[in-house]
Amino acid sequence: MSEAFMLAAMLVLVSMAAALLRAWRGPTSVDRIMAVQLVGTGMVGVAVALGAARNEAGMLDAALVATLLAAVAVSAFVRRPEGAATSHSKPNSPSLDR
Amino acid sequence: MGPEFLAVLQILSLALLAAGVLFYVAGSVGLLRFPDAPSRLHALTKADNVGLGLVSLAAAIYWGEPAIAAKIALVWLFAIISSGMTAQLLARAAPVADGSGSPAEYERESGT
Amino acid sequence: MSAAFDILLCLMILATAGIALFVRGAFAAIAFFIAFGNLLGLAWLALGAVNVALAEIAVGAGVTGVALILACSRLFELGDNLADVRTPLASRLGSAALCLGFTVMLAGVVLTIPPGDRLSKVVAPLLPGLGIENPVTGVLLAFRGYDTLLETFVLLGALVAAWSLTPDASRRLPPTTMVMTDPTSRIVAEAFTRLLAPAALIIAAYLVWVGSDLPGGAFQAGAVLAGALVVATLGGVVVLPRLDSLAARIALMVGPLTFLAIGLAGAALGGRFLAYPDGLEKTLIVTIEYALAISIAAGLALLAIGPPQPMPNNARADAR
Amino acid sequence: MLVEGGHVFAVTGAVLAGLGFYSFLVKRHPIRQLLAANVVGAGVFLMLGGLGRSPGGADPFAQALVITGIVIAVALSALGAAMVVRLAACGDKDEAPLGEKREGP
Repeated sequence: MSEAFMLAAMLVLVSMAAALLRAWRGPTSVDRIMAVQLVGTGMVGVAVALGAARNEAGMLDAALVATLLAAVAVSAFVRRPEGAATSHSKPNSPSLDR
Repeated sequence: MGPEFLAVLQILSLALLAAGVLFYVAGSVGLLRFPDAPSRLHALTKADNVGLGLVSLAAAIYWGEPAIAAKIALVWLFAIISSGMTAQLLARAAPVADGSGSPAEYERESGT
Repeated sequence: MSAAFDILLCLMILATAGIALFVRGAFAAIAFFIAFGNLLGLAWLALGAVNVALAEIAVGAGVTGVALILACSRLFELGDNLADVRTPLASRLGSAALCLGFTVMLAGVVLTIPPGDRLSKVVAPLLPGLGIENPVTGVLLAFRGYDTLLETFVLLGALVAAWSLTPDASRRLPPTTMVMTDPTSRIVAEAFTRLLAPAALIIAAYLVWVGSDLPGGAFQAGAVLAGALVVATLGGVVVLPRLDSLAARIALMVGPLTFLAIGLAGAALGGRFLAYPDGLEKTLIVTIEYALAISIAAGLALLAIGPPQPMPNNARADAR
Repeated sequence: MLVEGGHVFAVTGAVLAGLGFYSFLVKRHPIRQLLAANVVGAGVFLMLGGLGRSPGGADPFAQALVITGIVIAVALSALGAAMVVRLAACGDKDEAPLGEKREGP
């Protein structure tokens, strides 16, 4: 049974790797931050599965903290469009997405 | 609790785990294959949280302790709440980053 | 199965680190760095070090990520395109050879060391007298009390140094420039903060409390609180205090000062700095941890948000 | 045997340190150098953690050291980020690093 949870954790890891492919390809920074978000959710799933496989309830605390802080990076990120939308309107303006 | 009941619980837990992993994979495939940011966001927030919920449920059944089940429920609850927030924020940020208009214009177009 | 998991995890860690370091766009690099932090947290879980995993997830991925994203967006607003200058081929080859040699040497040395926690055999007999079941908390606050005390001062010192970078003109401004600009996003963030803040408070108190017996502790709790504070600030719910605010200074100092006071009291009573009197160890350590959590939360949040900035938009508006 | 003892993580840490150093030498933008320094730090922590692993769990000494290290790393990264921003704010106007007498573009 614990092997099954270990296998599940590995499969979720593989799906996280697929999400990282999206973070690599972009094309926009929103896509990248979404992929990071998916890695975060995947990490919580892996932590829960790993905790079950090893019978360690302490790992649930890590999962709890991870879900609590999942939104922090996103809220820092969405503050950005102000600068992107107003201060540089030239077509070849510097962009964070390059 | 008889041994049959425990066996049923175990099978249930395994089935939930498999379904959860399937949803995770579906979420990743959606993120990779969908054409634009809003539809990718939809794959991310829906499929992934269902996947987490199913994996969590499987783990809670496997552990079989109420206190741990409560903590796992809390994990899922927070995951849903924060993904609800991030989905809204990212959906509003997406058109801006695409260069296809400001959030206000996007709102008018989609009629929300 | 466990070994396969470890290897897969390590490969993913190396891949994300490689991309974070060498991808062209600066924002993509930061996105991968945050993912790298999350995977590192998993690695610590796989190593059985839940304490470190908590710290890495909360501090490493959360707070560092925010600081870097905000720094990037400020640089962008200042007109820095974040592009990288290519170094000449010769120096790149030289660096590659140097680093390859370094890596091979390091890996070789690492492989000759047999793993195992020989130190914990030394520590274990000493711990029962402390009343603290979590060996990491015991080590942090009992055996390495000096280190932990100095570390809290390092955090404080970093904050003072960051504040000293504030231009004189904006020294008296509260750092309000960081609020989200889109009004609807702000409403969403506000609503979320009202749910997050109480939860973060409870989780932080729980982490400190459980830290004496199970994984958790002041740093992890402080980082959780700091994360909630950052979201609240960005959503405009909490206005960060001015640099000369008394409340901020009290919050920043309460932890180190409590630690110092208890340490000095130990010197007065027990004859040695940071010696906890018999029977009171657990009470004192938990007191120190709660006070430290408050200071760490305030320090990390202020560091992540950064010192008040003269925004280029404001500067332009003033000039016109 | 190699895998059981956490050597995988220790070797990963060594490679991370090497990668980070290379990036630090090659990349010129200060934000990228901050990232590189963080990756080197993470590699060192991972070496400590990997070598401290045993069947009963991880070495509490190594864990305590790494937690201290993580907190100091984040403090210095945030300070570094603040310094980079300040440098950029001063750099593109040819002015003294005091923001008071700044003029519009």
